[in-house]
Order: sequence, then structure tokens, then C-alpha cells
Amino acid sequence: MTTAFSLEGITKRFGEVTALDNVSLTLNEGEVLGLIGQNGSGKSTIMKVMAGLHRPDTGIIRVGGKVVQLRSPLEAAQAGIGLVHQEQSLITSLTVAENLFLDKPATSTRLGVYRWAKLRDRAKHQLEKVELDIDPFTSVSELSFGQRQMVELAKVLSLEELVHGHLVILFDEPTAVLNPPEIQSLFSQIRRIKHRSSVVFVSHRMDEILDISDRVYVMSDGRNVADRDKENVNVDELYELMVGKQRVNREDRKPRNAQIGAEPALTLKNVTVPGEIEGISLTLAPGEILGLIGVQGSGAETILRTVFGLSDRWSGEIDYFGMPLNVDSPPQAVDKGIGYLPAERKTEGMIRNTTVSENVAITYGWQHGHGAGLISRARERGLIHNWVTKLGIKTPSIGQRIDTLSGGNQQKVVLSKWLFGKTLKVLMLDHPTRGLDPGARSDLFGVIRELADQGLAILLVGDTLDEVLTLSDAIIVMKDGRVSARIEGVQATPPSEEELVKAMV
Amino acid sequence: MTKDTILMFLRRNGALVVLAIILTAVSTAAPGILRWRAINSLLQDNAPLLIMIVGATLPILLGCLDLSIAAMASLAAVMAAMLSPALGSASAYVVVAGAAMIGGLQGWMIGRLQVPSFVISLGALGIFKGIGMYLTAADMVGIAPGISVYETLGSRSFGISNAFILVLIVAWLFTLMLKLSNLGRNIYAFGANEIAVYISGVRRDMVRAFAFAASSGCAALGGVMMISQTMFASATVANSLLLPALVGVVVGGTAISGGVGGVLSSLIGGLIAILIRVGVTISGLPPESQDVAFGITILIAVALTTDRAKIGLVK
Amino acid sequence: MSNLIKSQGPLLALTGLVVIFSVFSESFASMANFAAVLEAAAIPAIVAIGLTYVLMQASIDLSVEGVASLANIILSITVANSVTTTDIGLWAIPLVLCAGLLVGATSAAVSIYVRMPSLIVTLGMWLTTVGMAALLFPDRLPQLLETRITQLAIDKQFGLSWIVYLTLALILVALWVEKYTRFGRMSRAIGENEPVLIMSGIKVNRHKIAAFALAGGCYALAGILLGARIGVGNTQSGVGLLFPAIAACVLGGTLLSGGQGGIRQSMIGVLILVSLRNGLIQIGVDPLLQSALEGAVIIIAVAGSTWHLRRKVRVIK
Amino acid sequence: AQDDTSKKLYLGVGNTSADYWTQMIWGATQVMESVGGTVAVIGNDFDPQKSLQNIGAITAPGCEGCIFTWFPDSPAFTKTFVEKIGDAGGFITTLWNRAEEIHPWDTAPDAWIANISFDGVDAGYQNGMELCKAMNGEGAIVVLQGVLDNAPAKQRTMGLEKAIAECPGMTILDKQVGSWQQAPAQDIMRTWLTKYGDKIKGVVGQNDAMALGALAALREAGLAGKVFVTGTDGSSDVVKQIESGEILSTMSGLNEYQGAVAAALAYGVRVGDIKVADLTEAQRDFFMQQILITKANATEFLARKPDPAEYSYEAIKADIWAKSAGQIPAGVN
Ligand SMILES: Nc1ncnc2c1ncn2[C@@H]1O[C@H](COP(=O)(O)OP(=O)(O)OP(=O)(O)O)[C@@H](O)[C@H]1O
Ligand SMILES: Nc1ncnc2c1ncn2[C@@H]1O[C@H](COP(=O)(O)OP(=O)(O)OP(=O)(O)O)[C@@H](O)[C@H]1O
Ligand SMILES: [Mg+2]
Ligand SMILES: [Mg+2]
Repeated sequence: MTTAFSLEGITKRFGEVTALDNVSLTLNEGEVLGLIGQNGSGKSTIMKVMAGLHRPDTGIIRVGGKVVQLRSPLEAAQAGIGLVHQEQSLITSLTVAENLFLDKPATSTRLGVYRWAKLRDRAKHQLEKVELDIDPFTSVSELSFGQRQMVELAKVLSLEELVHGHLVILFDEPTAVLNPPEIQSLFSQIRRIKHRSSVVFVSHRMDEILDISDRVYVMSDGRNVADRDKENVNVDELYELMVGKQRVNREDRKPRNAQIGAEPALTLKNVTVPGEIEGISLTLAPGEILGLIGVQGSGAETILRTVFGLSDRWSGEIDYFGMPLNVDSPPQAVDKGIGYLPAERKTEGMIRNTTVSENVAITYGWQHGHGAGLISRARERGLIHNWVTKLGIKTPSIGQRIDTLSGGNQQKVVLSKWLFGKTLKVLMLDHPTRGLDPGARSDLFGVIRELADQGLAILLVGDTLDEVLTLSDAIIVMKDGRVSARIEGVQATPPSEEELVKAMV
Repeated sequence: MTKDTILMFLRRNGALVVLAIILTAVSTAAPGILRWRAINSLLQDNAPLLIMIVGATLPILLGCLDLSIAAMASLAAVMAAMLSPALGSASAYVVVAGAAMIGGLQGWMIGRLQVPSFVISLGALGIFKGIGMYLTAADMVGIAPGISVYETLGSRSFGISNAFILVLIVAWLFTLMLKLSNLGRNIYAFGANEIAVYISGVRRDMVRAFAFAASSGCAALGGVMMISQTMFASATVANSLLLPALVGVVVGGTAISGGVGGVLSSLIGGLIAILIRVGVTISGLPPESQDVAFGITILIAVALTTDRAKIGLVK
Repeated sequence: MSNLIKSQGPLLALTGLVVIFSVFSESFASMANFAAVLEAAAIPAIVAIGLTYVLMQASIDLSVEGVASLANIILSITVANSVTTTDIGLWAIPLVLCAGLLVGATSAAVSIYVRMPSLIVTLGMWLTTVGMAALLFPDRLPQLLETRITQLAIDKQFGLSWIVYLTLALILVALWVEKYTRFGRMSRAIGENEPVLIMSGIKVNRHKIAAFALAGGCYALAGILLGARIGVGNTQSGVGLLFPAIAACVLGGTLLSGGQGGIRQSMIGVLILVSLRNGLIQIGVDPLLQSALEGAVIIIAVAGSTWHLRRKVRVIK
Repeated sequence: AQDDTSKKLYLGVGNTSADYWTQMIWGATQVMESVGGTVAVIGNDFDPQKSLQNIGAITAPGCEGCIFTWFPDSPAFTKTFVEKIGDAGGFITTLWNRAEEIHPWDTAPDAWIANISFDGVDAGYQNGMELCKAMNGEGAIVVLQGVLDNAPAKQRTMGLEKAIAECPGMTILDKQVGSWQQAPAQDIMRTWLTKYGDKIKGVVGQNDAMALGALAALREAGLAGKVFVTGTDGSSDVVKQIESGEILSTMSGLNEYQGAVAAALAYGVRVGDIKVADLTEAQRDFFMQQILITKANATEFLARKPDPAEYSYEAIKADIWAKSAGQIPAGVN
């Protein structure tokens, strides 16, 4: 086997943080390398070094045996290296076609003037590869999340036409926002391009990693801790390699004995949001974890947003501890004791350009203050440290800017703000584990159960069926904006996944 | 001190350092400027501008712009003068309180109508100016003599201009508010990411209303200070202060994109801009070159006071 | 129909204004008055074209008045005039346009490479260009004796001056640039999400410099046309161009936050503003109250034409 | 502060690029140069705040015995300016603007020597009467006003009203604010033409720039010379149009003379040649003469060349009020 690409002794520091510590990695031709590690272990950083977005402090990079300097994404692209980002990076006001060739001006313009006909043909061709049947001139803003991810993929695959030699395609958590059929389509694309490319694939889902990879590369704290062929590992071993031996006891997996309140905390009657959900009725009791599942667009997320006062137009009735819930905006919802963790971390969850502690304290900081709207940073600091330790948030200090944390750690910070107060009664979680590593996920599961045990009512839209099955006391299956099934007693008699999927589609 | 800590100090306190440099330069050219009387009279003259700079900082911290402040200061001056015979000192309080309410309404409308602050405050600018013109029939209004508020604002205590003392008090109160209160925290966070803050349960309409109430109230206070000096108001007295006020805020290192900066640094920024103007005037440059010199020096000052580490993207 | 309302809010606002004024004033809806509106709109439109690309990129340019005045002065002392003896004929036009481009490019370069917000850089540039205009000003107001320039304002074809036709042509070019060139497409993208473009290896800075330079060129052109119209070189000639132009862009939907709007929208904004001024005179509003009415209409027009866009999760700065 | 403060006149002006200002500055400069002094011209861009800052900057380092001639851009600020200069121990003569209620003898009387203006009411009146004459006492006119709260704008309006009272056949069709500028005036005129058509027989431009704007719009409509236009300022552009018959009249002040007298008074008091206490109210608050320019005297006006000798300090001091048009009456400011 020939080596297509290698990193030798790469170190990358950001101020005091050492993101990569003397990392070496080789990538053989036609190979899919699964890259795993806890949040903040340096996966994205390694990919960015490979894609020319970060320059390493020390170490060398070889492409096809030759030492190269990758000074920019453009140079990386010329060397046949392309990256599908962890956070989506399409320009929504431009058309799909323009986005596809955004970084390859030569394809679509001459002397700075667009050649629309040519662009359309070429875009069409790229979209066919990923089996996306849309007009290349659709504006990206009209696409669903999953479709956008496919466009990202197509964007990178256009390297096939542009570069003659071998390609290196990097995927940073591409499946986090995809549904199962889309994931399958992605995998078939990866298998298709293997004949002339090498692939690095990051995911926090072990089953996916083992499904698609030929080899698994495990990172921890910016270092490589293991490099195994697929044949020689299993899920448990990988898990242990990632999170360390001491944390492998998976308490959270055990069924929970929930103390569910008799009187419902939240009752929805016939709630309708035009075009999104129709006639939704459900109840949620204190101490209960109610999981919502459904394919994308099934309306599960809309339910949470409506309760939180974020829907612009809706009808129906929502009762809250027996009284009508008159909530028209998030502040009102929060006043009543309702919290909501949004799925869109980047735009709706974290307050960028501010510190970890400000993010945690934004909602309930005043509750720990001196009264009269005056806050006490000293008191807050102690409490924030507690949560940072409890959730295992990896940050040099609580004064660190949240933007510099890894994706998973950002998510934990955003969640902490709801745990910070004293008055929360209902917590709604929209894809709370999106981007979390298995260890963090299990930590979070523990926290969610603990909260429910303390009497909090929890409404959960999960990332995976497995997740919802593990956590929920009851499950509501959504289909086309309506409830298609409600399953009680999930912990005692778990339904089979097939059963759920059937209700979903 | 290592080189790093010096650099860090410079970056954090760029505005203060620039102020010191400019003060040194100006006082070398004209040593008389360092006399207490001279400084005091500069501070007194510029108190209206400085208070407007203090107020204008708050909407900017949110990432909004209040273009109506100068028109509001003029209108406030006119109203205060017109009300002074009937209400005496109360005219000043009534006008400032009224202005704060109108400002609050402006801020609230931005959210309710979902119209950008630039548009709302531009519209308000026109409305205030029109009302001022109409009320005065484009004439001047003198203030009734012997009213204690205006006499106090126009005079000194402990040798310091009362108007400037008031500026310091207001700036200090705002600084405490920004540092110690939940509202202050919400203001900075709002500037950093409005939607996330909203979804965190912050009453964004109230935050915005407060910031605009503060900027309008301060502008009105500026108008009141101005007539305590001039004794006459007209519908356009303060209209030219809009840009100098925004310049002051920016020179102080507050980012227009929101989330970064503070009231005290704006105050320092305002002083820098004022000193640059003084320096340019006494430099003996021909009048034609003075604007060029002022423009370029201001640019250099901003280049030195902006903490680029804090601003993600410079637009 | 509801789709039309959604995409064409500002256009409907303009139509609404025209209808209201036509009802309340007999003379508003006359050919002659439409010509008057177009004449009054021409120069603001040119300024707005330049500003639009800058605003789309989420930057701002305040140097309009200074650059236009400076252009006006340079023009008036380099063509045949009543004060200086230099006369380089029509070469003055490319000279002045280049000066405008240069000022714009300088603003952008300073903003980019010294990492300062465009607002403050262009504010400094405003003061600087105003000063330079004063420096270049000869002792007396130079009258333009170059008739090929002054005829632009005086010569009429079908009731409209060459200035209007020139503006229309420029609008067409600008629309084409916006739709068909990489610069045009990238300008909006820069406003929407600059980091992504940088990561894609796009030379964002070039597009920014180009936008500011083009804007400077447009202001310079406005200065030239002002010269043609007023027939003299005046250091104050550009005064009053800035705020109406920004307001027009924003009215049309080219927001300061970038990534939105475009030439078409800005032009509608210009027409709204100019029709408003014209209409208020036509219906005979008290001059003392005019600015108040203008202010109120601006708020109402923007609120009305964007009402359908209201969303709880929408950033409005 | 080592130099002799009497030898440097601080001259605060609107800007330095219009006929009026260059002429006024020229007059003041002749006086100061004749005594071996200099003039520091300060441009304030018609912005009272900038004036305030500039005066503050000049007086801040100490200014005992400094002399000023200043154009307070807004009458609301005149009091502040003169008091400030009084506090600093300086002397000042003001041009054009003061609030109605204050005078040199009652406000900082030792520092504020005099206020010298031109009679805006008279300018408005004479132009108005000229218009009346040209229209044979019959017809409708439109008025392009200056910035509304400026004293000259209001005075000129008052004067026009006086003329209309004497010439009842002349009626005002419309008034709009042209802000002293040419381009807005042109747009307004164009709109008027579509609104009123040939009802308009005359146009009052409250300054020359607006008169030129109106003329440009009239030219477009082919009405130049048919509709009568008046201005005020006596700028050479307008006077040339008067010669050619496209503009009816304009009012020109003795601009050089105003600058010279203002400078001479400030300097004279400073060096002790003139005692403020000896001056009457009419000598401290007066109008300077002005002349109406019509076709009859336009050519002569254009040809005139001021003789520097007539503007030396000695020459002016010999009879400072020779060209005064009398004390400013109450109620016109
Ligand atoms: N621009 C930056 N400035 C400072 N620190 C950074 C920056 N980018 C990354 N880091 C730090 O480097 C470390 C590695 O981050 P990286 O994003 O590579 O983690 P990751 O493995 O991709 O995590 P996740 O699974 O959460 O995506 C983290 O501690 C992070 O905080
Ligand atoms: N189907 C395709 N998808 C993506 N990129 C392509 C495709 N076909 C060509 N390209 C790339 O686009 C760029 C320009 O392609 P090409 O040379 O075919 O254009 P062109 O034919 O040269 O235009 P012209 O000959 O008219 O100048 C090249 O970098 C090429 O690799
Ligand atoms: Mg990552
Ligand atoms: Mg080819």
C-alpha cells in the first residue's frame, strides 16, 4: 500500500492551549480512516491543519511522499485535499451552483464574469453524484439541513474533476445533522470515491466509525493514543481508549425507576403551527422524560419552540401546571420556569465573543446576586466551577472565550446555563448531544436523569433512536407534523427500533 | 515588567496612553493649556458633547446606532427654554425625563416594528428637528433668568465645572451599572449575539429600550447643559454634535459591531478627540489644512486605541 | 399576490406614496413632475449605487460628501474655468474619477490592513477630503467654462437631461455587475458570511477594495455631475448627499448589516425619498414640519414594507 | 504667549471658499498687515459647536489681550463666545449674528466691542421692491429661504413682507427651505414649475447660490430671463447674470469694508487708540452700508477693485463709521 498523505510530529498551540502535541498520522491510498476522540481532543484541529486552514507550529506534512507547505485552503485544494466542515459553511444567499464552485473561480467565471450556462451544467453533474435532485440555481437558503450537508459533500467531490492525482477528503462530523437514509447515501459516496481518494472521517458514533472505516485513529488530549485496524477492535475497546478505563462503567445505561408526578406540568391540546405541526396533544409530568422522535421536518422541534414562545403564529391550548400558559416570548417562558436548549448552537445557543462564565450566568446569574438586579461575580464563579467540573467541560479557565472551545464543550456550556438557576421546572432539549463525544454524552445522560429525579419535567428531541430509548420514560413518535404513536413505560419494556421506525415513516 | 506585560498593558489601556501622548504634545506646543483654568474651561465647554458620548455608548454596545441624539439635544434645549418660565428648575428634570421616555419608546419600537435602529433613529431625527422648528417657528428661545438648575450647571464647585462633574457622575453610574448589574451583563451579551441572548430568556426589548432611553436622556441632559451656557436655544443648536459624539465613542475603543467597550473608555475617547481639535487649532496650520490634520490624527488615534483582539471581524 | 407583497415591499411603499400624492395634488402625477423627480433622483442614485456594494459587504462609507466636493473642485480647476489657467479639457473626467477610485481604495486598504472599522476610516477620509477640497480651492469660485460638461445638465432629450440618461445607463451596468460578475455575487456573500469566504480561499480583501474604489468613483462622478449642474466649483457642493443616500439604500432594503438588498432595492429607495420630498412640496406642507413628516414616513415605509419579515428570531440591529 | 498679542487677529469665518468670506478676510488682513500684524483665519464650517471648540482651544492656553473678529454661526452662541473671550481677557468684534436680547454694551461690555452686520430687512425689502417694479406690481412669486433659524433668513423674509405690504399686487405662492444651497434650490424650483407652471412671475432667492439654483431650473424650462429672480450677496457669478439679464438684482454688502472695520475696532481698542467707554450704542451695534445691484450698476460693480491703501488701519481709523448704515434697530434679529 502506498502512503497518500502523512503528518509527522505536528504540534499546534493556541496561546496556552496545546491542541495538537507531536501528532503523526499516515493515510494510505484508498483508505478510510476513522478519527475519534473526546471533545476538544484535537480532531478538528488536525483536519484544519491538513486542509491548510491552520499552519502547524512544528512538524512536516507530506503529500504523496513530497514535503509540502499548505499555506491556504486553496493550496490544499490544489494538492487534492478538501474538507467538509463540522459547522456548515455555505453562503445561503447564493445559489447551490455558486456555492459548489465558490473556491474554484476558474470553473465558473472568465475575467470575473459568470458563465451561468456552464456553471449550471457543471453543478448539475456534481449534484448527480450525491443524488440530490434540485435545480442548481436554487438559493441555499431554501434547502433543508440535510440537503445542505449533501451540497457540502458535492462541493468537496468537485475536486475529482479539478485535480488529476490522488485526493484526500476530510469529513468533520458530517453525520451529526443527517438522518439515516442520508447517512447511507453519504457512505455510498465515500465508498464510490475510494478508488482514487483517501478519506478521514470524524464521528462520535462508534457504530458509524466501525461501519465505514478501514482503520481507526484515536486521539486524546491532542495526542494519538491508538491506531487500530478495523478488524482488531470493537466498540467497547474504542470507548475505553477514548475516555479512559476508570469511566467505562456505563451506569447511565441501566433502566431508571422514575418518580413521575401525578399532575402534568405541561399539557398541549390541539396545538397547530401552520405548515409545521397540526393538532398536537401531549402531556408531560414532573419527573418524566418524554422523548420526541421523527424524521427531519416531522415537527418535533417545532413543539419545543412553540412552548418556548418562539413560534410566530400558532393556535391551540397549552396548560402549565393546570393553568393556561400565556407565553409569547422566551423571557416569559423562562419566568415561568421553562428552559430550552436549541439545536443551532452557533446562532441560537452560545453567545459568541463572550466568556464561558458569561454564557453560563446569562439566564440565572441574577438569582445568585445581591438582589435588586445586582450580580455577584464571586458567588457565580464558585457555582460555575462546579458545573464545569461536573460536566467535564474542557476549558483552560471559565474566563475563556467560548468560541475557542471545541464544539462539544460549547454544547455543555450552553446546557449549563439552564442548570444554573433555582426555578426551572420544565427543560426542553433539542438535540442536546449533537457533537458530544461518547463520554460526554454519558455524562450528560447522567445529568438529565438526575434532573428528572429531582422532579424536573424534561422534553427531549434526540439525536438518535438509541439516545431517546435510553433516556425516555415515554416516547412520542411524530410523522408529518402529527403524533403517530405514544409509547409508555419505555424503561420497563423498551420498544424495538423497528417498531419506532415504522411509526416514523 | 516583561515586554509582554507592557504590550498587554498598552493594548488594554490604549485609549489612556493615547490621551497621555496627545496631552503631552499639546501642552508642549502651548504650555498654558495645563493650567487648571484652561482645562476646566475646556471641560465646561465640552460637557454637553461628553455627556452625549457617554449616552451614545449604550446603543453602540448593543450593536445599534442612535442617530437622533443631536436632534434630541436641540429639541431638549428648546423645550427646556420654553418651559423654564413656567416650571423653573423643574423644566430641566421634566425635559430629561421626557427625553428618556421617548428614547425608550424608540428602542422598544425597534424590536416591535423590527425596523433597524438606523432607520428608526433617522426618522426620529427628522421628527425631533421638525417639532423643534415648529415649536420655535425657527426662532431663538431665551431661557428665563435666575433659575437655579441652569445657574448651577453653568458654574463651578471646588473649582470644577459642575456640568463636567455631572458628566463624571453619570459616566460612573453607567459604568457601575454595566459592571455590576444583570442589565449590564445583558447589554454586553446582547451586543455579542442578540438571538442567543433572547433564547436565554433575556428581555431584549427592555434592554434595547433602556439603552436608547439612556442615550436620549443623556442627549437631553447635553441640551440642558448647553443652554445653561448659551442661555439661548434654537431648533438646531446641537445638531452638529452627532458625528463628534460617534467619533468620541469609536476613538475610545468601543466597537460599532457591539459587545466591546465601555462608558469610561468612550469618555476618554471624547477627551482625546477634543484635545486633537485643540492641538490642530493652536498648531497655527492654515484653516484649509486643519480638517485634513484632524482627520488623519483621529485615524491614528483610533488605530492605536482599538483592541483588535476583541473584535472578531473588522467591518 | 401575497408573494408579490413579500418580495416587493419597498416597491409597494413607493407605489403607495405616488398614489397618495397623486390624490392630494393635481400636479404630482404630471409628466413634467415625473421628469423633475427623475432629475432630482439622478445624482443621489449614483451615490447610492456606489454605497450599495459597500453596504452589501456590511461595511459603510461616510466619505461621500468629501469625495464629491473634492471631485467637483478638481474638475472645476482643471477644465476651462474662470479662475485658473489650466485646461486639460475632457481629460479632467478620467482624472477626477481616478481620484475618487484612489480615495475609495485608500479607505478600504487602511480599514483592511490597519484593521479599523470602515465607519471611522471613512469618517476620517471625509474630513480629509473636505480639507483637500478647501486646499485646492482657488481664491474665487471657479465657473465652469467647459460647455461639453455643463451641457450635460442643460441639453434635454425628451425632456430629460443627459445626467438622467447617464444615471440610467450606470444603473443598468450596476445591475449587470451585481448579477453577472464574481465581484457582484461575492459582495453579498461577504456581507453574509465573510469567514466562510476566507476559509474558501477567496481573496475577500480584493473585493472589498474594489467595492470602496467603485464607490469612490461613483461619488466622484456625482461631484462631476453636480459641477455640470451648478456650473461652478464649490467646496460645499457635496454637502447633503450622505444621509439621504444611506437612508435610500436602507429604505430599499439594503441593510447596514450586509448580505441583503442590491442595486434595484437601493434605486427604489432613492425614488421613495425623492418622491417624498417632491410630494411634500406638491401638497404644500409647512416647511417647518417637512422634516418631521419625512422622518415619520421613513419609519412607516420601512416598517410597512418589512412587516411580513417579522420573526421572533430575527436580528435587527 | 511671548509675542505681542495685539498683532495677531483671530478671525473666525464660515469657510474660506466663497466670495463674501474671501473679501471680508481680505479687508481684515489689509488692516492687520498695515500695522505689521497677522490674521489667523479659523474656518468653522458654519458649525457653532466647532466655533466653540476653536475659541476654547485659543483661549485655553491663556489669551490675555488677544483680539478676535468672529462670525458666530448661530446667534444662540454669541453670548457664550463673547463671555468666554471676556473671561480670557481678550477683545472681540462680532459679525452678523447676535441674539435679539443681547448687545455689546450689556454683555461682557469690556470685551465685546461691537457687532457689525448688514441690514437683512433692507436687503429683503429692496430686492422685493425691485421685483415689484419688474412685475409692474402684479403677480405671484416663490421664495427660497435660507436655513430657517438663521438671522439673515428671517430678516430677509421680514423685508420681503414689508415690500409686499407696499406692493399688494405681489403675492407669495410658496416658500421652501433651500438651505442656502444651489442644488436643493434647483430641485425645489423644478418642482414648483411643475406645480404652478407659468403662474410664477418672480423668485426670491435669499442668497445668490439659491438664486443660481432657481435660474438653472428656469433655464431648463426655457424661462430664464422671463421669470424674475433676485439674490443676495453680490457674488460675481450672479452679477454677471444680472449683466446678461437673467437675474434681476442682488444685494451686496461692503464686504471688505466690514472685515476692515471689525479688525480696526478690535485692534484700536486693544492698543488703546479707541476707548470702549467713549463709544455710543450706535457705534457698537450697527449695519454696514450695502448696495443693490441691478442691470444699471452691474458692470461698474464688476469692474471695481478695492485699493489696499484705503484699507490700512490709519485710513479706516480716520473715520470708522463712515460707511455705517446706522444702529441696528430692535426687533430685527
Ligand atoms: N482558535 C482557537 N483558539 C484557541 N483554542 C482553540 C482554537 N481552536 C481550537 N482550540 C482548542 O484546541 C483544542 C482542540 O480543539 P478541536 O476543535 O480540535 O477539538 P475536537 O476534537 O474537534 O472536539 P469536538 O469533538 O468537540 O469537535 C480544544 O481545547 C480547543 O479549545
Ligand atoms: N464538471 C466539472 N466539475 C467541476 N470542475 C470542472 C468540471 N469541468 C471542468 N472543471 C474545472 O473547471 C476549470 C475550467 O475548466 P475548463 O478548462 O474546461 O474551462 P474552459 O473550457 O477552459 O473554458 P474555456 O475553454 O471556454 O476558456 C478547470 O479547473 C477544470 O478542471
Ligand atoms: Mg471538532
Ligand atoms: Mg477548455
